[in-house]
Order: sequence, then structure tokens, then C-alpha cells
Amino acid sequence: MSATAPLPSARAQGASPWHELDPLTRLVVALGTVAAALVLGGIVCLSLLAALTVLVPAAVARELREVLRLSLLLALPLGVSVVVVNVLFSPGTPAEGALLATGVVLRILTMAGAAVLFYRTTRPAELLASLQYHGVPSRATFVIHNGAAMIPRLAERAREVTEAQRARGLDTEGNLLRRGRGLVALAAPTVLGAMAEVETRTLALETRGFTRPGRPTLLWTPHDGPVQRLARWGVLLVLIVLVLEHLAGVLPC
Amino acid sequence: MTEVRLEAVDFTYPDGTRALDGVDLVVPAGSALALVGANGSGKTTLARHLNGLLRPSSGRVAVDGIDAAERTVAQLARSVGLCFQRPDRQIFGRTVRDEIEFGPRHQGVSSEDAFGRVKALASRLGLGEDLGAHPDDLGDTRRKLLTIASVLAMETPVFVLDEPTTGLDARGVDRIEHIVRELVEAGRTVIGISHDMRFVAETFERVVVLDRGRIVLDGTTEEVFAEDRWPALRGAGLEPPEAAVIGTRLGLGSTPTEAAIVGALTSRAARR
Amino acid sequence: MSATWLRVGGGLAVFALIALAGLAALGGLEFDEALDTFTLVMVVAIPAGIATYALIEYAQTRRIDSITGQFDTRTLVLMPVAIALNIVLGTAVASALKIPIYFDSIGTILVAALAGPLAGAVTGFLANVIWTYLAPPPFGSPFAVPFAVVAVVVGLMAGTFARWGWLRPRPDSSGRRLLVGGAISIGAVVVMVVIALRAWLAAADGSSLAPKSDDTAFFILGWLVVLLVVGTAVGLVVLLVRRRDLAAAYILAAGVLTGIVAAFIAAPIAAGLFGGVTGSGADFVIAAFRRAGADLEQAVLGQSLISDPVDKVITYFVVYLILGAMATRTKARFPQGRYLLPLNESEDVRDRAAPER
Amino acid sequence: MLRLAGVSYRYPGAGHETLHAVDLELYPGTVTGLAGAEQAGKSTLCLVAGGLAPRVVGGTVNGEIDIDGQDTRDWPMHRLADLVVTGLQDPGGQLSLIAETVFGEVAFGPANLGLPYDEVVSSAEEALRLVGIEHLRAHDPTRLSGGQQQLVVIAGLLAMRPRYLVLDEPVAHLDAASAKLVLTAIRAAATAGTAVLMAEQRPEAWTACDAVAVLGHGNILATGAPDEILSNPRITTLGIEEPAEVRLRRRLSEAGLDPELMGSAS
Repeated sequence: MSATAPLPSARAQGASPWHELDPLTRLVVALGTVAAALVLGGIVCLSLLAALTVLVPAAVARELREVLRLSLLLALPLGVSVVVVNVLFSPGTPAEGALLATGVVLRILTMAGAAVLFYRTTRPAELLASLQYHGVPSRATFVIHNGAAMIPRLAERAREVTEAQRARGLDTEGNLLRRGRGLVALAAPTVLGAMAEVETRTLALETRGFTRPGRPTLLWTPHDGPVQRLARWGVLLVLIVLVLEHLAGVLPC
Repeated sequence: MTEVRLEAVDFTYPDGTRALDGVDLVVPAGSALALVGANGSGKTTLARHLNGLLRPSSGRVAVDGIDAAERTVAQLARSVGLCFQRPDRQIFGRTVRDEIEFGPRHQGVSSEDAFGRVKALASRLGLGEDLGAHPDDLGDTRRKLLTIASVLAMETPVFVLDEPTTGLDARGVDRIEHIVRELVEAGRTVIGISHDMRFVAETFERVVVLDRGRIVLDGTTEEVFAEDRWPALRGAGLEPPEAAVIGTRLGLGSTPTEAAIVGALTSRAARR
Repeated sequence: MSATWLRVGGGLAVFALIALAGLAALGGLEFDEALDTFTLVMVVAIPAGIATYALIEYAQTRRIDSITGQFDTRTLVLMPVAIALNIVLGTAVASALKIPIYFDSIGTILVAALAGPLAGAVTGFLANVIWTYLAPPPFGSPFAVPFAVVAVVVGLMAGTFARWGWLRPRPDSSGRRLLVGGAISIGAVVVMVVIALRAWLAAADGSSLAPKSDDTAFFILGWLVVLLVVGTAVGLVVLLVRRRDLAAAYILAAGVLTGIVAAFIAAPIAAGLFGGVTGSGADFVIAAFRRAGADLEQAVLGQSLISDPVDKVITYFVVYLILGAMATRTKARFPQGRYLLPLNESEDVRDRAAPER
Repeated sequence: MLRLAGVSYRYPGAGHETLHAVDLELYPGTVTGLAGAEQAGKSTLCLVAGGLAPRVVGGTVNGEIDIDGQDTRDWPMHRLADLVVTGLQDPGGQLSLIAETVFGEVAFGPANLGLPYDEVVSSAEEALRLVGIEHLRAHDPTRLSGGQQQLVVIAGLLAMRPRYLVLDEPVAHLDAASAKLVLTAIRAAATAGTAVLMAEQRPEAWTACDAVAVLGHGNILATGAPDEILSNPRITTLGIEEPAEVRLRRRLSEAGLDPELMGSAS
């Protein structure tokens, strides 16, 4: 099954080598970056981490501008709060606060960059197919994929409910207490409507053999290879080393 | 009395699709009309302009002489009651009674008056014994009737019913036809949006046909469903009601309803 | 039942053992060193506890039905909706309302109540991972993933409380039980107030309780929180008094207990990783503490001990309303649905043929 | 043949039986219509015939159910999957949501059965062709109209090459044009050898049926050819809408006119 299936659904998209990688490799890099960012302190180490695991791959994937823009967008509100809390209100000297704040902001930017890079270069359907290829049970990949796919669907349903309730005189402007009562009139049908669809989808999946023990036939094969397999284990190894050295306090990070 | 007027209304969705293209329509107070068109013809978009949920890209919508742009949706909801197509986008009450009372209570109607309206409406719609029932336990027909009851309870001068007969069984459709006739007799303005041609022909006097955001036909059911209009109807993705087809096959002229066929055949038999 | 207690007891024992050993080995219990290592210990201890539970059950019955039973198709289809709920509502509250509650565990508690502790834990965990990696803008949040550990604990606790029947409507309870219930509720509220006051007083070293009126942002925030808390409190009182529904007491107790445990786990993570900043309204509270002289860890713990119990009580109350609005038939079809029905109804639903695996 | 003999069913916690003593037989290559008013039990009968009740929705079933002579009462749901499949009313709610394209959605069933890769692809292609939606293969299923989604759902069921296809009001929410496409696809499935049970309320559905069974208050009152059943005046008392032709003939005779004035049925 080495050939990519003639399925228009899950072909590798985009020409850059980063897109060609097995989605699992991209996921391991993203998870590894966030884990490392959580463990590492210090501006030098965090900048090195960001450069190596976010900026370089983003450039390769020709997504550098977008990754930087979205990461800043995501991290900005947080960054402002960090500066406010640590610099203006810190009990220590403002310089101490600033140093701590910079470290935290850099950590947030690195994590945001890793998440955005993954999101921008991996379609959920690709990730689903890759996880199944690597042996993750289909019941788990179903929940992971649909957990993301349900977000825009739920937001769309909330918009439709808002229209229906406003047409019945519900006032979403007005003072807080009316708005509070309005919140229930909007939240309840959104949730209950989604729950009704749960029953239909349950029956639809059961009748199409979703509960058959064993793995479903793979319709798409990621471009995996020994080098990527090595790289994935490598990331794990580096992470463990980082954790141990951090505890032992050997490196400045 | 409340009159609904659209003057040169254009509307384009944010993603660029042009849904309404220069729509002029006057719905005199106390009259009833059916708005028909295939999927994507702009029926539902037009309905959402009547209560301010959508504002025209250009042109003017006036309810009772006042430009809709000057009033919030909540204010417009006092004169235009819009009932949506999908019950599960609206129902959230724990019991049928709570659901119907939501609209009036929100308008400040006292609980006794509201309950009076609920009981009257429920019996008219065949939900008399279900007041305490949980909406999920009603079948599709009664859930649909519940959404209609919850809009009727607000007793607005204008009613817009979006696809009221979808998913209903025969008895349900009869009930809706009956209610629309009662409303018109009570002097309310009723706009029914539907692709169910039999329901449209049996229930409404006037039919407006929309095609790709433009009104292509506007007249009585006899005029709109007459054989010479069929090309225009089919161009708009619609089929004439079966009664009209059968009537034409029997050479009876324009017979949009079965009653019309029976009438035409009776007069033809009498003439011989 | 003894078999279940053996499993749960074994699981908890292993968890406690690893947690304490880990913390002791990696830096003791004072806040400074233990901070960075706290998450690591939790990440190891929680799965170990669950694995022990599973091993004991396997030893007893050669199967692990109490776990696999929580993941029937209906629960697997419900979980994405719950995950989306956490993310959509959590993003809305964090960005729009700027109040120090998170409102991001409704889905976790809903699944835990309907399907069981482990199903709730997995939902909470995946919600936080997806929130960071797979959520389309504007819903993405880079710092959700580290708090996945908290969500797991919230799911485990909520599922257990639901299994004990704490989310069961108990209308028209007898006078005596209402008195006891009323006492529990007042006790829970007092506990919340005392914790908040103690954290507040410790931070503000005795300065006046009310937020300083000149700090307008903080003043308005205070009122927003008060309104939400009052709204829930009024709702619970209405439940207790008008509908004589004892569930109000159980909701308050569940909310406070879950809130306190969540606070103790979340605080070190928030303090250690982001300097206590979450971008939501909670930052104002931390700022106030910091200005009043508390060090970072105390400030974050103080804020968590105020926000988490309040957030969890509101969330349990909203889940209780949602469950109340669902038809009995729908609830009964979920693995743990029968524990959510009033006592008289839950008996005759027992013949729900367990779906084949 | 799929055979239900003396089958009754009670929902969990319900005081009464929703179905009692139902006899029904589905023959390959034929479309059997199931008519009845709203609360007559049509949906429940579809769930029982498709095996979803009691396996997934609980409750208790009595009586005999066998498919091609095998008693399937104790079979788990996934063993039934390539024998009998069930389609429901709401198209959007039946999408798996994990497929990015229509082709992926249609291939979902066969993939679950663990068929070899080539067989999954060929059965999905065949189902798309049978239902007439090859042109939609690369579209996102969630962005299609209700009618198109219903066609995708039916293709997804046919891709499992079932011997029996149960459909609960497949055209209830669709406009006339989409309903016609769905009914044509159902007819094509029967011609290809599948036995179809279709519960419906819209009279135009009966044009696609070889036989119609009338369900009233939980049991089957009559079974026969569509014209014979639907011209029986008693059906309106059961809340079943008469086709236009039949109703007209009745109204003509009520008005004292000769129904033959109608001329031959179109």
C-alpha cells in the first residue's frame, strides 16, 4: 500500500518538504516544542528552541509570515497581561519583573508558534489517517478529529439559535440581568440541539459497522520512513535529557 | 393595520453571493401571500429582512410605514412574528407550556394572560393535552406545531411561517392550512414560505415566485399556476401543483386546487 | 460493591504514593522548587493510578468493563460536542467577559455525568490538547495544553460525584433533609468565603476588604463576578426553597470540592509556566495580590482558590440545568445516565439492554 | 428474505408496547413502502428491522427476526452491518464528519468492515455511480444541500453492499426536486438486487414502491400493491395522505360526478 490512494480526500497538500512529512512527525515536533518550552527557562534557551523547531520549519514550509502573524495575534493579549502583572505590580524591582516577563512572553510565543505551525500545515483528515496508520484505535481518532470539526459546527448552530430567539423578541442588547436570562435562551437550544444530533450520528455509525473490533481499512498512507521514525524518537530523547538537566540545573536554561 | 413594504431591496452575503436583486413587494395589511422558490432562490433571506435579522445592502424595508432600519430586532419582533423551519433550533423549554409562554412573557405579558393564550392556542393546534409534556417526547409534527404556537402566542399583526409543512403528516398539514385561514379571517397579515405547492395552492390567494433573488411572478394562484406560466415556474426550479397538471390534462383551464377541478367538472357536466 | 472499593482504593493509593514520592524526591513541598516539577509528577501519578485501577479490575474479572463500558458509541459521539463546548464557551468567556472564571469544563462535567469518570477525564484531556493544536482561529489558545492535567482530575471527580447520585434531581425533599441540605450549602459557601478572605487577607495584610474604589477596572470586574455568583446562588436557592430540590446542596458541595482540588493543581502550573498570567480576568486578581505584596506563587494560589470553586459551582449548576432539560429517555441511554434520574424513575429504566460490544 | 414474525417492542421505561405482533417480509429487488401517521410506530419498526433496536437504543423485543433464514437476534451490531443497514430522517446528522470529501464519507462503511483496500474503493465508486453523485466525490459533505447530503448518506449505506436497506422517511425534509433524485436512487438500488423498506408520509414516495404496508397503532393493518392500498378510503382515518389522483376520484364521486371523468391515471 505504498502508493497514495487515488483519494482526493487525503493527498499530501502543498509542495514544501515540511508538508510532505508524515503528519505524526509534525505533531511530535509540535508537542515536543511545547513540552520543552514548559521545562526550559531563560531567554537564550527559549530563543534557540523557537528558532530550531518553529522558525526554521515555518520557513521551509513557506508559512513564516503567517506563523509569525498568527502567533503574535494569539500571544499579544497574554503578553500584555504578563507585562502588566509582572512589571507594574511586581514586588521586586521593575528590572527583575521585566526579565521574568520577557522569559514568559518568549515561552508563550514559542508555544503559540508551534501550535500555529502545526495547524497551518496539517489538515485534520491527514492527521486522522496518519494516526490510524500508526495504530491509534479508530475510536480515538474519531473523537480527536471531530473534537476540532465540531467547533465551527457548534458556533454556526449558536448563530442560528440566536437568530431564532431574537425573532421571538429575545433582546441581546439591554442590561446584564436580561442578558443573563438571554444567555440561557441561547445556550440551551444550542446544546440540546447538538445533543439531538448525537443520537442520530450514534445510530448512523453503529449501522455502518463502527463498532467492529479490529482496525478499519486504511485509505491513505502517509510518507513515513526510517529517517522520520528516528527523528521522532530523537525528539523524545532530547526532551527527557532536557527535563533531567533542568532538574539537575546543569545548563543555564 | 400593519402593511409590509419592500422597495428595491438588494442583499449580498459577506461571502459575496447576491441573494436579493432589486425586490419590490407590497403586502397590504390583513392579506396573505405565499412566497415560493427553489433552494437558494432567496426566500429565507427575504423573510429575515422582514424582522430586521438581515438589513438590506440597498433599498428599504418598511413595516407599518416605519423604516425597519430604525428599529431593533426585538422591537420589530412586536409587529413581525417569524417562525423558523427547524424546531431544534428554537425549542428549549422544559415543558410545552414554558416554550409557548417564552415569547409573550418576554414582551411583558402577565403570567395569567400568557397562560390564557397558551391554553387557547394549544387546543387549536391539537396540543391541548401536551402542556406538561417534554418537547422531546412529542413527535416531529407536534414539535413543529409547538414552534408555530410559540410564535403565534406573541399575537403579532404580521406572521411569517418559514416552511411550515416540512416533515408533517397529513393531519399536521391540514392543521396548518386551517390556522392560516383563521389568521387571515382575523385580519392578520400572513406570509407563508414553502416549496409544497399543494399547500400553497390550497391555502393562499396570492403567490409570489422568487428566482435567484428576483420576483419573476406575482399573482393569484389561478394566474401563477396557469399552463402558460409553467415554463417560467420550471425556469425557477418549481413544478406546478398536481391539481393544475390534472386539470390541464382534462382541458379545464387553470385549476390550482382539487376543489377547482371538482367545480370545473361540475359546471362542465351541468352545461351538457 | 467491595470489588469496586478495592479497585478505587488501590488506584488512589498508587497515585498518592507516586505523587508524594515524586514531590519529595524532586524538591520538597515548599512552593519554590516544587513548582516546575509539580506538573511532571501529576503527569506520571494520575495515569499510574488509573492503570492500577484497571489492573485490579482485570485481575478480578479478566475484563475491564467498568472502563470500556464508559466508551460506547453514543459517548464517543457525545465527546466531540463536549470538547467543542469547552473550547467555544471557554474562548467566549476568556476573551469577551474578562471575569476570573473559566467556564471551560462544561463539556468535561457533562460527559463525566452521563458516561463516567474516565470518559469525562479523556474528554477534558483531549479538549485542552485540541484547544491548542487543532482549534481553528479565533478559537486557538496556546496555553490550554498544560492544563490538560487539571481537566483530567475534574472529569474523574465529576464522574464519581455523578455516580454517587449528586446530580440527581431531588424535588420535594422532606423538611428535615432540606434543613441538612441547607446546612451543607451554607457550609460550602462559608468555606469558599473563608478561603477567599484568608487568601485576600494574607495578601492584603489586613487592608480593607472591599476593592479600592479608585481602581475602576477592578471595581467593575468585582461587580461582574458578584452578578454571576449571585445569579448562580439565587438559582440554587430557588432550587432549594421553591422547588424543594435538595440537589442545590449537592451541586454546591461538588462545585467547591472540585474547585479546591483543581485550584491546588492549576495554581503551580499557572505560576510556574506563565508567571500566573492566563489572559483572562484572573490576571486582575493576581495583579491585586502582587501589588499587595504577595509573591507570585501565593498570588496565583490565592486567585485560584477564589476563582476555581466559583467557576466549578457555576459549571455544575449549568450542567444540572442542561441535564434537567434533556428528556429522560435520552439520559437513560448513556452508560451512567440512570444515576442522573430522580430516584423513583431510575428503577424502571434498569432493563435497558446493555448494547453488545 | 428479511422476516419479522409476531414482533413486538417496548422502549425502556415505557408502560406500553410501541409495536405489537408485527409481521413483515422484505424480498430482494423490491421496495416496500411503510405508511402510517406520526405516532403509528414507523420509526420504531425501522429501528427494529435494521437491528438498531434493542442493540443501540435499548428496550425489549419479542417474536422472531431472521435474515435469509438465520436468527440474528443475538448478533452484535457490527455482524449485521453487511446484511442490513438503516438510513434516518436528518441527513446532516448521519454524516460521520471525519471525511473531508464525499468519497471519504461513502467509503467510511466499507472501511469499517475491514474489506481489502481495492474492494473499499470499488464499492464506494459503484455506490456513487448507482446514486448518481460521482460529480460530488471531491466536495465537502457538510457544505452540501439537504437533498445532496441524503444522497451521500444513501450511497454510504449502499457502498456496504447490504442485502437489506431500511430508510426512515428519507425525503421528509426535501423539496420536490431533491425528493425525486432520492426516490430514483432508491429504485436503482432495488433494481440492483437490494430489498428496501422505506417508511414515508409523502404520497409521491409510493410511486417508487412495489408494495405498501399500512401501520396503525403499532401493528400492520394491511399490505398490498400501492394502488390497491392507497385507494382504500379508510387510510385517511389513519392519517395517511392519499395521492392526488385517488383523493380527486373520491371527491368527484362525493360531488355526484363519475370518477371516470378523470380519464386514465397519468
